[in-house]
Amino acid sequence: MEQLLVPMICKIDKVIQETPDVRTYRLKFKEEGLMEKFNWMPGQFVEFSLLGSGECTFCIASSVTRKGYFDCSIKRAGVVTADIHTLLDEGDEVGIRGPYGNWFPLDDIKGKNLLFVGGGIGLAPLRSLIQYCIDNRNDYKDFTILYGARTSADMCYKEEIKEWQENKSLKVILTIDRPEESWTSNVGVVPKILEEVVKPEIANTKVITCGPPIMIKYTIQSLLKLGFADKDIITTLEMKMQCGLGKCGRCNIGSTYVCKDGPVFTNEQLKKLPDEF
Amino acid sequence: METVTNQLVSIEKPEIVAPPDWQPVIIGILCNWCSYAGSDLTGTSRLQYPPNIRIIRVPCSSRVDTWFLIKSLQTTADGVLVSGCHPGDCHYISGNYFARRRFLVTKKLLNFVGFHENRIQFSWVSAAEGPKFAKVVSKVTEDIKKLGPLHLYKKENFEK
Amino acid sequence: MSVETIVTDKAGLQKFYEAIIAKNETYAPVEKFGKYDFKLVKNLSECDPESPIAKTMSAKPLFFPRSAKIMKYVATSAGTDVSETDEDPLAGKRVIVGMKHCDARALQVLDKVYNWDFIDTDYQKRRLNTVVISTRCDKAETHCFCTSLDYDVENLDAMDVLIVNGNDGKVYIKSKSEKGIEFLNSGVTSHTSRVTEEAAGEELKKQYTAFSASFRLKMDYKSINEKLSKIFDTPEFENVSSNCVSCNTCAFVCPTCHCFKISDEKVKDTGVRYKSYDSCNNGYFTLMAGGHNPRPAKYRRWRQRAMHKFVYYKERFGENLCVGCGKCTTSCPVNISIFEVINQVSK
Amino acid sequence: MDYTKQIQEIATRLFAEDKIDVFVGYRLTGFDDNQVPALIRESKDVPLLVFNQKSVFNLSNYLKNDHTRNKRVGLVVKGCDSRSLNLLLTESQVKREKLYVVGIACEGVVDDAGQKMQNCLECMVPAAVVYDELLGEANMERRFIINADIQDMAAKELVQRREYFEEVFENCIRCNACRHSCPLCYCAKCCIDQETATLYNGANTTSSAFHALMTWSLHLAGRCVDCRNCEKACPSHLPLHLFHKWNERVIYENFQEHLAGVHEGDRGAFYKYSMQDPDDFIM
Repeated sequence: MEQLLVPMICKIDKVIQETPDVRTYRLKFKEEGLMEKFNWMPGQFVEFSLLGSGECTFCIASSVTRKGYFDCSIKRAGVVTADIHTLLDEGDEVGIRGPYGNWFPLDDIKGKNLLFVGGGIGLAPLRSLIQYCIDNRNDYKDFTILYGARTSADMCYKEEIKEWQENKSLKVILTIDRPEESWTSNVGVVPKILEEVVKPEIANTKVITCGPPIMIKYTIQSLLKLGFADKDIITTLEMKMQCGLGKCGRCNIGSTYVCKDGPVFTNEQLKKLPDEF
Repeated sequence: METVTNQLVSIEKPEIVAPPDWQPVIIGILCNWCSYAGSDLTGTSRLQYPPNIRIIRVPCSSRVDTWFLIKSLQTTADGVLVSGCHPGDCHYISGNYFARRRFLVTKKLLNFVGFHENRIQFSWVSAAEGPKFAKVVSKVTEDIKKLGPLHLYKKENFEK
Repeated sequence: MSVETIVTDKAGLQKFYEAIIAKNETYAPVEKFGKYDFKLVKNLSECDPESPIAKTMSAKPLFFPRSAKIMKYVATSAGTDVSETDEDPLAGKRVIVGMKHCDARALQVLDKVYNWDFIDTDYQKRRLNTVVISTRCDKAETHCFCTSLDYDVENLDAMDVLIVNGNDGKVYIKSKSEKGIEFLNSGVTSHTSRVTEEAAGEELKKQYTAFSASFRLKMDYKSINEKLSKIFDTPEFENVSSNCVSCNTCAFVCPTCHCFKISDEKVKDTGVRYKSYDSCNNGYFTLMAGGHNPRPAKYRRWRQRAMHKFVYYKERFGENLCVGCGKCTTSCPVNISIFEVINQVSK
Repeated sequence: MDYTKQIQEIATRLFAEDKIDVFVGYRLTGFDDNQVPALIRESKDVPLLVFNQKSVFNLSNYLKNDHTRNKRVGLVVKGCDSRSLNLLLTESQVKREKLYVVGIACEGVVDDAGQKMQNCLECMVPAAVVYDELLGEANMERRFIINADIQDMAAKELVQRREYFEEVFENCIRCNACRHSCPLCYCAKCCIDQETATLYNGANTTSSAFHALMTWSLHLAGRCVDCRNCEKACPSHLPLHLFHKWNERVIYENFQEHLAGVHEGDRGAFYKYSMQDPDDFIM
């Protein structure tokens, strides 16, 4: 297995400072021709290694339909991510292994209304799917994005959200937790806005949600209250991983390996798992 | 048949032979208020001392955690010199008294597990003792030159 | 496949071992500080193939090393260069003597996880190039319970060559696989007194009956599997885990525990990435960078360990992740017995 | 040395008077005469408690346990255990008023083979020094006997010592059981734990074992009470006491006969100093 754990070298093409503690790294493979062969589905993740500091798991935040690069959005949270933020800049090289894991059920959501519920850095895995769906817009019906962050400064992908807002075929609803002076949009936590402002259509709708664990918990609760079926709620789980290959045992929840059977689960599947995530 | 060699071997591990142009690397951890100023004075008064020492400045000799010494010996150093204020002169009143206890135990323990006792040395050098600092560094360098290169538990070996 | 059985005596067995060590790269239990660990040996006097099971570390590190190098790298401002590490020292043709049945069985259990989905080629190669010679114990030790688990200890086929010390004073050397037959014919034994399956069979059976009668611990693994899978939320886990000191010894000596971590060791620009053992009893095992920990309390980690061994692995791969060797119990500083604990929890 | 009855009586009384939430003692494993630490929460479990010469593990380790934190705890301590308890009290890890300590005047415990443990043969403080109640005779004083194997080791040549300890570090598997079973290692983030290590990230190499064991034993120098929990926990059976006993000896000889945790309020050797400390090794 040792050679499966050896990463490929990527060059950082661009660094985008999304919020004070989130940066998006746009990566390209150093070796010619590898980028074309690197195919991933929305929802999959890669193992990102800063050689010398360690390895971390990040989802790919861009869609395979946007060719020639892929994005990883990284929040400064622990030891390695702090090193990534302080040490890495444009032109530096990092190691990438992947893509691993399963992906959003693209066949299931075809022809359905889509509701994306994201919170904070949780928009990153959704962004991959949102981009994918925008690029295949005709396959889907109504398209709603609800995105919440603690403050307006903590919103990721501000430029892209502006683009989405200008796109007439999408409905974008933004919210922040506490009122701010120059903020004209909604104020309140995501589940509250979901119930009071979005009021989604229940029938024929798939909800894809990601965010901090506590947000996911309450969002799912209010979605169920609104009448969504368990199988229509799709989320991606966060678990500590080291190998991504279904060997190291860290991401075990019951007999499920999040790195192989996940990270994308429907609420129906989640209910069967022991409460350890 | 016995061949007489003048080759320098590591005292702890006689199978390790020093390369002909070998020069020891000594990490000098100096307290900011006395020894570092003392080394400064050595420089300004144009006194020669061996260039083998790499100086690290710390606020006080009691800032020197025991693993600073272990880490030094495990990475580049062939020897370590820790230097602080004379007893009673500590800028923080009693820092060097605490340091003194730790140093003795560290030195003895490392000696116990197989390091030569001269690998770790200590000195009290005040800000006015420029010549003494030059003398201390010369003596430590001489001592460690006699011991040969240190090849114990080096991190860069990546063994096993 | 023809099965060969060689009959010899104690002295013949010693000669057999000597021949193996002389002709092959041989790993055997070597005593150090009062415990035995499998090491490369040059002659029989260094090692003891009949080491007591309680004091012997498992042979797992020969297949899944305590620290394996993944890669070497040089990372400078000019660029990054990743190189494969030196040749795997464990990948060559080799023989392991002095293994016990539980140890051999553990390899069978580990095969499942390593050959699942992404195939661990290094592990596979090490398995393929190794001739496993396993000795059947004569007597169960205090904490052994291998006969109570879901494998047939008597007819276990996890090893290539089986050695049984018969009650009649004779030693039976039996090949259990193609590799074993090939090995026995490679000139390691000069004995020609080969007996038929039937003749040896009776004596082997007698030895096994005596052996299995010596077990103190007996349980019904099926009911344990079933009961444990239903009692995830039982408060009993909190009781049984209360005296655990979370020292992780159990996971490090376990022949089937296979969790690992990946870490970087760096000096200046060069570094090595290692894959080394880890234990689910560590508080930080699942701790994520944001501070979220799915298993913050000790009893949750304990439950994960017990359930992984007797429920999750069974669900996923059809085997218990426990071979009943009792190594965790003998090395536990506070004498917690996994056998007692699972029986108490599923009472 | 069998105080089973007395301890059971005390525990029953404490539960009856509602003085404690949990009682930490020993119970039998259920099949042999080895013992498991028991955290008793209800008076109905009290009859499980035992105490005899097989009660080896230092129970003050459990004061850093989830099950005892912020609770009123009854605790059985032998001489060495009480010294580590004393240090935990001095270092503000536990509150004295939350503890009810049953001290034992210990006559020495035995290992698995039935031999008296080596640390008991050279024990200097056999009777508990912190207690609410003492079982046995308090006036037991013994000499400071310098460990024979320490003396042998120190008498060896430098190269021989290096060879011996190289083997020790080679056989270390970096499981950190020593650190987890030590009653005095209570840091939430430890400098030798794999994920929080300072120099090594936990790869199992000889040099990382050297780093871990040296740093660890120096952090315990002047605090180690020689209870040998670490040696009991070590799956490789490494002679970890060599480091600790050597340090204890150096400290005893050089720092005014300092012995860790013997007097109330007495801190570890590195947390105090004296003008008489040796100075001759410093230039």
